[in-house]
Amino acid sequence: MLDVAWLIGGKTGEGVDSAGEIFARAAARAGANVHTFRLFAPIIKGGPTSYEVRAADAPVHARADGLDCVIALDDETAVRHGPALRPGGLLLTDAGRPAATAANGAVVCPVPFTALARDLGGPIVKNIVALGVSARLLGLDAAVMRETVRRRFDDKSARVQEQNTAAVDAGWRHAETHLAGHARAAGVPRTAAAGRWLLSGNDAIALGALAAGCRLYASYPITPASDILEWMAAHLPAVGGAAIQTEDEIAALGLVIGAGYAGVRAMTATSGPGLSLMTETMGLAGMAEIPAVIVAAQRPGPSAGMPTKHEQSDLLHMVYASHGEFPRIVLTPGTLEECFADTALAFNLAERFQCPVIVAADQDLVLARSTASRLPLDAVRIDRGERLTDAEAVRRGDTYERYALTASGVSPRAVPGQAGIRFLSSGDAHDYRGVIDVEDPEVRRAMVDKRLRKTRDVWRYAAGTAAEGEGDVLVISLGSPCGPIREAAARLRRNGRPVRFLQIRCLWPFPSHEIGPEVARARRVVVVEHNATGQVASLVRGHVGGHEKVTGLRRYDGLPFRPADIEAGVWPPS
Amino acid sequence: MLDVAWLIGGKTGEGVDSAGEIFARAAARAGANVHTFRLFAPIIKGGPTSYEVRAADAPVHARADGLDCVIALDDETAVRHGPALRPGGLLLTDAGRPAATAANGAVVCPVPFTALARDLGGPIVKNIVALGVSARLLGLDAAVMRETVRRRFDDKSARVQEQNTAAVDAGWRHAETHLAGHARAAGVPRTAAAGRWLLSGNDAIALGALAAGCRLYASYPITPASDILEWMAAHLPAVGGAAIQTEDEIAALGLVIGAGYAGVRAMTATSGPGLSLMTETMGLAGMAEIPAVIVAAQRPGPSAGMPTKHEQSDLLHMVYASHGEFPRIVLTPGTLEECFADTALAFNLAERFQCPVIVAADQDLVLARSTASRLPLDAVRIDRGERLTDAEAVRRGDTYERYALTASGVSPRAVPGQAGIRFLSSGDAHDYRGVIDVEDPEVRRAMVDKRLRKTRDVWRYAAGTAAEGEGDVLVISLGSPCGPIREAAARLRRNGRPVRFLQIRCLWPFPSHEIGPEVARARRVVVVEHNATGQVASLVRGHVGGHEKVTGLRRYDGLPFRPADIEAGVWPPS
Amino acid sequence: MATVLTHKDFAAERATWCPGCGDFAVLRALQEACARRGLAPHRIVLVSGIGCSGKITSYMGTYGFHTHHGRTLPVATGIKLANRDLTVIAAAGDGDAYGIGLNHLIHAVRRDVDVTYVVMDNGVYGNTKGQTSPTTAAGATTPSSPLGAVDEPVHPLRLALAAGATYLAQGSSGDPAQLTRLVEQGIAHRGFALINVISPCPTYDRGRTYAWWRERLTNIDQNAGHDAGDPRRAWEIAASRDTEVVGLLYRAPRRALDERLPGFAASPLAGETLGPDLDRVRRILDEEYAP
Amino acid sequence: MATVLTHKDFAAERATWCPGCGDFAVLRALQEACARRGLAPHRIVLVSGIGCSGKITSYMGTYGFHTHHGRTLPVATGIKLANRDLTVIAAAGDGDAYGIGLNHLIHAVRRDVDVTYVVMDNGVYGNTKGQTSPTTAAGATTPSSPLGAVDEPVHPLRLALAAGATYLAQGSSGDPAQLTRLVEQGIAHRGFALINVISPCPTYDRGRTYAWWRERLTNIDQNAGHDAGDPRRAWEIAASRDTEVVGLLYRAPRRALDERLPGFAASPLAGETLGPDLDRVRRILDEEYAP
Ligand SMILES: Cc1ncc(C[n+]2csc(CCOP(=O)(O)OP(=O)(O)O)c2C)c(N)n1
Ligand SMILES: Cc1ncc(C[n+]2csc(CCOP(=O)(O)OP(=O)(O)O)c2C)c(N)n1
Ligand code: SF4
Ligand code: SF4
Ligand SMILES: [Mg+2]
Ligand SMILES: [Mg+2]
Repeated sequence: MLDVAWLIGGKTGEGVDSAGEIFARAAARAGANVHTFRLFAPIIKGGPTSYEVRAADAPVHARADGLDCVIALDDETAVRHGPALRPGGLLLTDAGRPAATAANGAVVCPVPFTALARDLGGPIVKNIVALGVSARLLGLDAAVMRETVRRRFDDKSARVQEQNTAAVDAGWRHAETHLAGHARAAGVPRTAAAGRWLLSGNDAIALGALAAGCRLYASYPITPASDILEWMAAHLPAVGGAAIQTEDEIAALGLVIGAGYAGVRAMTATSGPGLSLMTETMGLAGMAEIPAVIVAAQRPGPSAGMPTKHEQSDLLHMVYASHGEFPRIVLTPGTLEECFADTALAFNLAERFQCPVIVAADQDLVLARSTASRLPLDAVRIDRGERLTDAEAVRRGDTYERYALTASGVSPRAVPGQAGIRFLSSGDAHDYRGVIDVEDPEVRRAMVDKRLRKTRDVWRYAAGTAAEGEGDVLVISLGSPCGPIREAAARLRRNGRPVRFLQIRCLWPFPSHEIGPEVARARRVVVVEHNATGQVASLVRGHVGGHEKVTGLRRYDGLPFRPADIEAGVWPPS
Repeated sequence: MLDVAWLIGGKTGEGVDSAGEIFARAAARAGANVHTFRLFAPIIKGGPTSYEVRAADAPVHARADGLDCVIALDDETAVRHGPALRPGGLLLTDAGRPAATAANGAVVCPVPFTALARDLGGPIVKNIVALGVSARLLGLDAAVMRETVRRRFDDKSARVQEQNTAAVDAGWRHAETHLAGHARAAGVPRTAAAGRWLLSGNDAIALGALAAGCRLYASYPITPASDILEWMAAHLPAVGGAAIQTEDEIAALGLVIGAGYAGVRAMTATSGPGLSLMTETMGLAGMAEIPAVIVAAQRPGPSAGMPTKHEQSDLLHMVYASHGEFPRIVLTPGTLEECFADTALAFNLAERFQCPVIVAADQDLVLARSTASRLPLDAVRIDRGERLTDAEAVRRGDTYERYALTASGVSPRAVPGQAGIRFLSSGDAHDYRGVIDVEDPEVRRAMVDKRLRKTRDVWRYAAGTAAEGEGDVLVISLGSPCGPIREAAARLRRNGRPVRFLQIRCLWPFPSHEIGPEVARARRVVVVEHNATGQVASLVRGHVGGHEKVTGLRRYDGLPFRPADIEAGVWPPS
Repeated sequence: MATVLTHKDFAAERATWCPGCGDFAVLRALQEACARRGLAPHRIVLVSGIGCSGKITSYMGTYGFHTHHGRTLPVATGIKLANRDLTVIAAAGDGDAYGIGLNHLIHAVRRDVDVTYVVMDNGVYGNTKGQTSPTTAAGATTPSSPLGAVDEPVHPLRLALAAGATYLAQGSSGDPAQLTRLVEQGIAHRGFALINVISPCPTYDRGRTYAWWRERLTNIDQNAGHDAGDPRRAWEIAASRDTEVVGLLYRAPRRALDERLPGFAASPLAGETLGPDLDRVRRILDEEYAP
Repeated sequence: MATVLTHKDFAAERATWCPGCGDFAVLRALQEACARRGLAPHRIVLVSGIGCSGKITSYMGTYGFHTHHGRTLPVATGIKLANRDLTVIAAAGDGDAYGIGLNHLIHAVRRDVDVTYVVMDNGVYGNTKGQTSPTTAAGATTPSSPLGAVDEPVHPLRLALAAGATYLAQGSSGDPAQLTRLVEQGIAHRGFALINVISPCPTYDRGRTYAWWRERLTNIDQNAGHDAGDPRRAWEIAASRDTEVVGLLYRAPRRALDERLPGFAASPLAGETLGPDLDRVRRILDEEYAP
């Protein structure tokens, strides 16, 4: 069984990211399942950076617990990541630098990356030389690596392409002659990679929006959500739409609401600081009952926090922020496929329930690139909710009530441009027709109830949770931790420690009807989340109780859980 | 025992407010305890408006359950408020208008308000005529009323003053000759009003800030908090300070944070929409550990909602809004005196714990004017928390760590201008010295823990709750409902229905240590709050459990509870 | 609407502004202008903010969106991009437009989005009972400046010129006929049109009455010499300390945002029936994501 | 600090900007200017926003407040009012200052608060990896405008003039000596001083290099004819499409906010030892509240 973890590290500007990406692509093309993890500093150039690639024949959705091969383009990388090497793992340092020492049985091999690169016309290709070496040592087909490198430089001159493929070969030959003894037996299987993609959560989110008919996108740059803006700016024009970079996040959500009011599917994406800025505007969508889709890719807070790191500490903000009370939906995808599906679903829910829908993601989920079978763009079902047809509009005329009291709370929606009717949408309290300054207490109460009633029905359209495995220890989580949790749970089960895993797919409305019975049946409940205060745990307690048995496993140091963290945390070795 | 409820209503512009205020002042001067309630539309002129004054010899902190006398300057008032009259109550309509009919045993008396006013030179004084009539019918000393009216027009010409006092006499005489039969026996006691004030919650909040040494105030106008801006603009210059009206609420809180960073006590006040806009900026105070006091006077939401009405639906926003996790304190005054004391306390807590402190008020609490003994401005204790003296600063020099890890989490604070040291405060994650871009996971975890640790100690400085009465039915509430609850509880006890009332004085950190045992002991728990989703109840459940017995009594139609609502809701007549 | 439209075709609820409020004239001018342009009410969206001014959407017989305070323009921009066939008008107060919402104005002008922006400038925060606004005169006393406003007012015309306005006018509630013309031209302008309207608040600003303004306003529309195409002259007029003008100050041709966006659909996006028709992008995707 | 100060007295951490980043020169100019003004480091507060530019507070050896994105000016205003004796300098990026934070700039100019505002204008969102900024040239391609930026850039100098700036200059990282002078004068100016600094980002804007700018910038400080006291001339220069200038564009004397506030304490509020000394107000209170 193949499952190798490879890391290349150096300074930003040394080609670490491109090498990592090429390695991931090559492994994927060779048929491996891939999961990547980047560690980068909020410093544009010269900051420490590393790119970790895990390749396995079984699907992988988490960082590995240890590394098998570390390419250290600088000393800091050796110091920082060497200790993570598994026994027998390889630490490849740039020959000539002070020799590094390897911890727990790893092997240090100095390799003349820079020297070899120089011979090829420039130290700049040392990262590619490293790829050649890595391919040989990890049993990755040379041709695949060479081809992947060539494609990477498709748009460059033939000289550049040759220089780089030559670098691959040089590295390969060096490994062949000097390091063959360290080569891994198990190579990457050569199964067909056809129909499979390598992409990030941000890519999947953007694709979900496109497939769902999103035609307007408005946002303000912010890590880690900027990719989505850049994706939309590149691709929406192809379908006649547009991406607008606004002056701030308030304007971005304002645009989305304007478009939603006028009947067009629109979206914005941001991270904590932008999400906080949108707080007041989100309430307008709530009160005026306008569909709006907001992608929130979390990072460590508060304030600017740690822009390039990972956390899940904006969850209660998503659930409770903004003054007053209105329905909202918070979806919590935990995989690439769910990023795609939930984003598409968000548009259906936003229009059906005429409210803001937040797709709650996190840094690791949106930035990690993994292999997945081609996302089913055509399979996306579009449901635009209850709308007033043009014919009905003409028939109803002045009798049309935009905010009619209905059993479901949802009032059939019309959009400007429809003849025969007119109405006012307002952030002020209003009556069934949209008339404001109605002081009647009865009307106020009825309208509050109407709005809050709407999302009761959400479970007919969205999953609340997904459970797997049997056991009286219940692990509850959401978002990117689901990957490492599944891996850890599988191991625990293999070791005779049965755990049941309940993934929350929709955090709000809170799926008490599904979580309640699960908590009741469990002996011990461990809520796994990337924050310090136990935000998900507090929702579990508040809605279904179980105070005595609900415990938490929390990580809030900026890094995602590894499977081993979960294994040890969920079932501490007694 | 005296306890009368009087109401005057008409259109904005007809002098309803000034008449109401004069009546309240007169009653207070005569020695009565007074509580007022205004009902006004978000329409500047011509909208319906009414001013309710309850006068009693015992202290009163709520609207009365019914009215004893209604002055209807227009028909709508008769229709709207007539039904609230108690048996034997008086509905005084302007003679000549279509006769109103009175419900449940009230008496309708047409009085020529306008005609009498005309004789005195203008219909504009009809509201004053009504005061004369009212004084006679409710047994309010004529001289006191005349004097109160005269003082009201102190700054006007002698003619105007005479015209108005004459209007009082005309009204009085009319009542004397035509309505003596309806006059109330029990008059207002003539106890000395010395040392007593008549003021609003907004006044008390402003006074609390002034007494606590607030010298800078920054805000953006918004109902119902604008009074505080206007008060500060009028009075801060007298103590060398300033009130700045900013371009928006983001800037207002930014100014407050800048001032706090530089060592000056500063405050902002707003309502829901402004509070939502401040969400991101509040996180800066949390991360950079800057004291900031925010008064949040709630009104019905979401969005613009009902600017002139009452609600308590921003509580969970105050507790959870803003991305990331940082300590904050939410104080919840329920009386005039508490508005004063808690605002003053907020400055101490903000400086001691170096975090944002929200004083959570509500429309009824800040706008209702009541009698109280003169607020103890001199009694306010000022505690500026742990600060680095100038001498220490020079001694510590470069060894000073602005964000030093301490057992309490609180790091002694310095301010710019102190010689010998320098430091950076930042919204970015930082280490003990304030250095940013520190990627070490250990430092991140330590700093998160340090910040969150700070407010554990809050109970040494602030009360969590206040309990009164014994009984196995526990009523939990906060803010303005405390007035009607106390009155209802007293009645229930008199009727052999023992209830215990637990007032939450600090909503966050949540006083689980005090509420837990109370809930555990209770047979039934009724959480009384002005919102639809039971925000306080959800915090109770989440923190101390009791899901099976925690119920809620909620009003969210824009109007404050009356004691009878509570009585019936807490202990439904079986 | 075979028949000719009149302002009555754009009537809705009775306005609750105070007697004498300048906003009545603004409402009437909007209604007249829309009628003269022959725009069917259902093809128009009026977006307003929060304030006395913001209530105008309740009184205008078109589609209306009464947004939150200061955010009319982002919402109006979203509406226009969603449906290019709609006429989108935004109306705001001076606090709305030049206080809390000023940043959106500068950027909307830059974007030159095809929205007509009518600002009801009464120099006070009327709806919150008369506090200082960004256009309150320095020294004026208001409830929030009892000792006199300490700041110089903002100058909407100067700011709009500096931001690159392509249609810039100032009108007055005191001259409904001219105001109607200015709004009509603004709607006709393909791009962003700012019309600042001096709209007195008799309730909270006793000083600057219609009469007071009449004496101070110079009508440049009647000045044959004025060339609305000359930016330098426009600035001189706007910058002048001693003359306050009404009329069309400046107009320049430029392509509106929806015309400049690359590949933007010619027909309204709102008209599309959605369905996964992605052939236009699938090729790109396979290239991007196939390892 | 008996000895004469040098820029070294204002040194702190080593800057982590990319090699060739224009911000190095801005930092050095701030340090030099403070040294020349003989300001003790502990009497200075530098307030920055979020961005590559925002990191300047880490490298400047004074008190520093690294605030959130776009909000440098409200915070700086609070600091200045809290302690009139401090020298308050704010530093921001073009996105910070002219994108998300532009409204605060216009109103800070109006208020004329005594803060020196240094904007590091590199025409990109550097810290988020090169997206379009408010000062990116129309048509330029960036990660967020792969098909070319569709909007005209904002013109900081024009906007500041329109807002009533009392000190307005543009400098360039390519001319550290002049930049230092402009900052020094800005600090000396009692009121709000805006200094827009053309500070190239070699990493994300390969087009507008130092050399590119050198060819295009006209230095008005060397133009003996230029009168920085003439507002009309200042506008002509700022409005001109074909010349981009560096130097002191405009300066006008006015009383700063802290000098205009009625009854404002002459000594720093931060110096007061608080205690309930309310005799100055108690009389008023009894009058107001005694029924
Ligand atoms: C975020 C926010 N802050 C404050 C308010 C309160 N508010 C309502 S209207 C208004 C200003 C009104 O002034 P203006 O925009 O000039 O409109 P006018 O009433 O004068 O027509 C304010 C501050 C609000 N609704 N939202
Ligand atoms: C509210 C908010 N939105 C977005 C961001 C992400 N962000 C960080 S820096 C930056 C802009 C940087 O551009 P600029 O201000 O020009 O500074 P530069 O990096 O170019 O010096 C942005 C958008 C943020 N920190 N906060
Ligand atoms: S308060 Fe002023 S602006 Fe508001 S409606 Fe009355 S007159 Fe008009
Ligand atoms: S990215 Fe540009 S602005 Fe940022 S540090 Fe590098 S060169 Fe300077
Ligand atoms: Mg106004
Ligand atoms: Mg920049």
